[in-house]
Amino acid sequence: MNFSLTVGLPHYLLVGAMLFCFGLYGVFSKKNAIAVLMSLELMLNAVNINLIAFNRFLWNNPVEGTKHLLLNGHVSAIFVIVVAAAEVAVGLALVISIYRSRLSANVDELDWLKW
Amino acid sequence: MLNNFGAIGILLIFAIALPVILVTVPKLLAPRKYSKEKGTVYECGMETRGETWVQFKTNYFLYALVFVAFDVETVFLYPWAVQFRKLGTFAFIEMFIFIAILLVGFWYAWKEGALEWK
Amino acid sequence: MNAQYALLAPEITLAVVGLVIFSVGLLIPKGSRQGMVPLTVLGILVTMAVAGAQFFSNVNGSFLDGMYLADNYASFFKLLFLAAALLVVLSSTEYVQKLPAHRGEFYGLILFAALGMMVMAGSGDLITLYVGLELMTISFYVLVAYLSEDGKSGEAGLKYLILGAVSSAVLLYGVSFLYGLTGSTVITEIAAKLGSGMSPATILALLLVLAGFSFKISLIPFHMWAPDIYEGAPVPITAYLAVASKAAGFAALVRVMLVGLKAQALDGNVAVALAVLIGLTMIAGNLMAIPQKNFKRMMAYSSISQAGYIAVGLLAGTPDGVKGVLFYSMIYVFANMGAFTVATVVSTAQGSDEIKDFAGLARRSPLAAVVMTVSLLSMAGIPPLAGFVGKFYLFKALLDQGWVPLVFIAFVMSMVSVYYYLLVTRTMYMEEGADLPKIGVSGATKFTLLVTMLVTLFLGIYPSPLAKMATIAAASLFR
Amino acid sequence: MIRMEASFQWAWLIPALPLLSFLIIGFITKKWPKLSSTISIAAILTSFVLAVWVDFGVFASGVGAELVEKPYQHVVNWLTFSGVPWGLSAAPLNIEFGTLIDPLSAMMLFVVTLVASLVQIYSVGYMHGDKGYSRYFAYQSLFAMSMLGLVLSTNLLQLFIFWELVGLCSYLLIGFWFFKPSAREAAKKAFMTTRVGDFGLLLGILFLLNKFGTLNFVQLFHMMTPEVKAMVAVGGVSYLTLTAFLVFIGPIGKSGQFPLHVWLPDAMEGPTPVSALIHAATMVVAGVYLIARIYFLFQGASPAALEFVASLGGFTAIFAASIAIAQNDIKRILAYSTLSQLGYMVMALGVGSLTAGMFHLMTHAFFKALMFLGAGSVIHALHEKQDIWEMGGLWKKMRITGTTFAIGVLAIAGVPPLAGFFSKDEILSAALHNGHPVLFGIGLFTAMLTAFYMTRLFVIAFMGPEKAENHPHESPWVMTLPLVILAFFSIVGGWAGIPEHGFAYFVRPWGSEFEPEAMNWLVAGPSIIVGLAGIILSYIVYYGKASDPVEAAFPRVYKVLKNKYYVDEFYLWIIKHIVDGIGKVLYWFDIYIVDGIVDGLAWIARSLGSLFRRAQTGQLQVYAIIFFVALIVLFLAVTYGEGQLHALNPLALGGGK
Repeated sequence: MNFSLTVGLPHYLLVGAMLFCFGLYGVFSKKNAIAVLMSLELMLNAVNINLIAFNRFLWNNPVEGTKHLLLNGHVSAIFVIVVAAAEVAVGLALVISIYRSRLSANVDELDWLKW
Repeated sequence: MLNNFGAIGILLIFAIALPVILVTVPKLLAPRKYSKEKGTVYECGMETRGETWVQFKTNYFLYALVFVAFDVETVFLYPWAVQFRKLGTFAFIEMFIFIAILLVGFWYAWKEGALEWK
Repeated sequence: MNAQYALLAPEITLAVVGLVIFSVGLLIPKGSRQGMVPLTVLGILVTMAVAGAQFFSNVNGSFLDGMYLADNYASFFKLLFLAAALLVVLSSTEYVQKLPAHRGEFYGLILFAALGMMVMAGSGDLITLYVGLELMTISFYVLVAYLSEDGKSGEAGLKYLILGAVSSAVLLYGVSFLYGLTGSTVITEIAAKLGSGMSPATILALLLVLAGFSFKISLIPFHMWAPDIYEGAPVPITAYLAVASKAAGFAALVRVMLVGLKAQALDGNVAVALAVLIGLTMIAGNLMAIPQKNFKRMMAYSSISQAGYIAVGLLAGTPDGVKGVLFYSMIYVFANMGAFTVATVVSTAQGSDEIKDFAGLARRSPLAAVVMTVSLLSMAGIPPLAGFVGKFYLFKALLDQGWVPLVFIAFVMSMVSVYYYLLVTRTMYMEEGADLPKIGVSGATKFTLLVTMLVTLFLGIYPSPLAKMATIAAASLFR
Repeated sequence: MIRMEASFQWAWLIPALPLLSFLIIGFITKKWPKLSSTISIAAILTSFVLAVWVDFGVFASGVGAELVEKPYQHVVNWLTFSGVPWGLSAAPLNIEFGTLIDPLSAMMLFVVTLVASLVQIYSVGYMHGDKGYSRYFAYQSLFAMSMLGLVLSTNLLQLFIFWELVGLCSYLLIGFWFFKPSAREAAKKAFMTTRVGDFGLLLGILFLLNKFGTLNFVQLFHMMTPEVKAMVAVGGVSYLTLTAFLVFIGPIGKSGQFPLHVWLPDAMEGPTPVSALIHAATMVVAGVYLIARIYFLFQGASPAALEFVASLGGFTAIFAASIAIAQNDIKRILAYSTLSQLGYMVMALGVGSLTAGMFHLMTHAFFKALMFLGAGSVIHALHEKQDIWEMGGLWKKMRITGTTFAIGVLAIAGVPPLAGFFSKDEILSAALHNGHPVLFGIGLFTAMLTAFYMTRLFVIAFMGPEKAENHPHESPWVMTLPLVILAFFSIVGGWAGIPEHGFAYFVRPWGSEFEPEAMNWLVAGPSIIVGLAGIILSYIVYYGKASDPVEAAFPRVYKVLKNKYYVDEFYLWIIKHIVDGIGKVLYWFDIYIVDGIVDGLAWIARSLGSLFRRAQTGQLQVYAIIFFVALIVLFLAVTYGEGQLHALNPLALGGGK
């Protein structure tokens, strides 16, 4: 048997989708707020994988008149990374402040506000 | 296409099977004897008292936060540096503005005491 | 190249003002950070002047191959955000005195949130849009959690952060598919590439993007965050969230849907699905507002239902509909800010914002009571207040497109909304507030109250100026 | 062309002056009650003079008949919609604000300004010393402005705006004594119930707008071509019929037609002059006025529309009248009587006589305002007692109030030559002539009931045995003067219908021919007979509780009736056990069933809200799951719901291009 393992766009998309779903699962089920934030990172990185895979496999054209390649997807991914980092930084700060007042960082205990 | 998925499938099977085997085989083979000694947390050193979870000082987090934020911002410097020659002076000025904004942020963090160890 | 930077003048001005406010906050020693309000107000006014100049001189340009647009549509929304920010700052002068520290940051963050909204309104590119969106929401995360002593505020902040991040991840996931389908993130290019094609992948991308924005504008069932966060946040921030953040969501959503995905979004099943969401929002939003005891929570549900009314203009998808969206969003700023300024006044005096705290307000501060009544009745759409005209524009646009049953629902639910707005009015006018003292309001607050009320009344009686502006702005979107 | 009467272009001042007075009182003179009331009364009196001037232009100078064909309009643009013309209209949609003058609005101007002036003068005495004296007059001015604006409206949207404003004023004035919980509840109920009607009206307005592209009454009238009349909306129902029904929901709410009448009796919690002005003479007839304004719409609709209007009016008339019999609260009796009379007016419009309906509107405004103010005078004298059985013997102590009240009773009972006789006669003959014998019968019977309960009220309250604990005294002149003036109009008001070129000549549907009608004695005869029968019957029955003062007042009648005592016994039995019983049953039905349904709707809304709210658990992970599940459901519905979604969803009925 001959397994030629050529990895194509679908595989990357699949990985992206799986990462997204893992992240989603983490957000749904993790008790610790930090773990929830980590799961969020997974979701955002799934997006990055998608963007870069699309760029690499589908829209890898050169810029007109040059030999440079269009890197829209890559640049987008960089923006996503940066913004996500900023978001998580604020998230961690909030977790700390909540931990200080409640001595717990469990998201299921955040139910003072309801109905 | 099928072949490719076949390969992934085999990989997947192995990936799932291996940990399962590694966990179950010792369980079946190994003899089990429980004793009080074995139930303690550490096999050497002092016994812990109070909470097992150790709290870090929040300053660690603050450092980490400041670091993450600034570290990630520098990612923008790479594409700029690679294309620096082509972009010309205007991009140079723009990058200075960008760094100036970052510096204001840094100054802010400093002034607010994020870098002090209390 | 340099000349194009003039198009960014409002954004640049605001960014500089924001940074200056931050820096000034640092230079003044802690504890004596006064004088921030005049500075902030001045900065906003200058930015407003710049944005206004762009609007009235009909600046319609694009920047970096359509990645950033400065058209009348964007300028209209910029004016809206700045007006909202201005009213928030003015109305919160007394409230802020109660905050422990960090007053400089409070104003700085308000400005940066406004900057994010302006970027959202102006962006012609989905990634730029995302950056603007995050600039706005990250500022809001901090603002919502600003009352560090109050556990509810922190909880609201973290909830908002996690849910907001999930929604932006969903939005981005959709954006990544749009990029995959078209090879571009520029809205006009996406429209050109997609044509009128409709594949499952397009639908998926469209719905992901729609869901992401629906979260921001709190369409049911993507609204779950709103009541909790509104209740937990400081009152002025709740107002800012309800008014400006929502308007920004609409600014971006309308552009993406009507420019980028028009062929897909308003066709067949998607349009019906959107209509169902809007109908659900109007029905459930209004019904859930009825049993609320907390004013901010009631206003949260009220603002959910208001989002339903505004989204009607999006569903219509015509210039008339967009005009309705613009017009209504603007008058909603004034109506809602009026109501929330009164709530801020009461909250400062009472230290709580249950509806029963409003008892006897008519005696304790007649001006506040009148402003609250006018604002609530305007939101309920009682003529001759501005809300009626706005609803009239919106529903007419929808009726134009033949969505008769939805118009019907909108009407019935408008009537229902009168019920819970009236409960507040009744509490203010017809219940004795035991022997609570009179409430004094400061000059800035009084100014805010008067401005919101007069604008609501004026635009109800003579809506032409704003209607004309909205028409111009709507036309620029469809050019 | 019409000669421009100089007065017409100043008509906008008529509502503007009360508005000015409202603003002045609200912002400046609030602290000085006397000054406030003076300003308010001065403003409304000036409006009254202006209205008379306008009326002079309309009725006395010969242009009146031309105005029926070509009403005078004076407009400014308000909302401008750019772009393509709308519906059938040839021009882009513009909505204007302005004044429309034709005999119909001129008549209303006179009635509203007159009654409002008198009520405000009366209020100086009635509200004397009240804590909210200035506030009261501010509201009164605001109301006068809104009502006059409504009357002068040139288009439906303008009318709707003032329609809402009068509703708001009514809310404020019902809840004027907000320290009474019942007043608060009544105010809210009134506002909410009428809103149900308003929603139908607004929907009707949008329907009209959608098809015709204009809301101007005159333009709409000219668009009523046969083709338009033949347009079909849904399931064979013509578009106009559907619209007419929707619009009619507005008057059902505002003019207290069954089943949205429940707010009016409760509205009596407000000060009595308010009841007289708003809940008897002016605001509640706004619905009737609206129907008259867009009468062409009902004429263009299928006959079923007018049939429905007439039947509902007739039903309300007899329904409310039978309830009135069993009431003991003086204001409630008058409230139910108002409902009944409103039903009468609506019925008149429904049977095809705009003239009769508006005529009755006018006369009713005079005598019902008179009776309400009279009741107010009595309540004032007895220190807030409202139960008629606790009154009695007032006739002697309150001569002016008593006499004027008696005139009111005779007028509403239809005794010639008082006002009510002429207008009621006109309605009844219209019903008979236009082929509604059943409604004619109902009308006749209602007329008897009306005479009956009104006499009952009068006999018990004014002629019953004197109560020792009461020390009634005649009210001051500011309160009796309006009574006398209204009594005068209650007598002569009906004579407007007599001359050849009288009421019917001016107030008739646009574009219709004037057909002079002689007095129809075939109708008038029975009408007088039932009226008198009702009075006499009631007198016999309730006179039993009277002592000598009554005998002294009416010795001859008393003697005649005494001789037929067995008849009295028999009637007494019938009345006690049947009529009164029916009245009580209907009242029960009204309070518990009709009211219950209205309250039940509110309850359903409330509990649905509470139910939905349970989803809000406060758990952010639950929120995230709901968010995502909703997204998946949406996706599945959109992708796999091809075809089905459209079929499933009624929203797509007319929809989505």
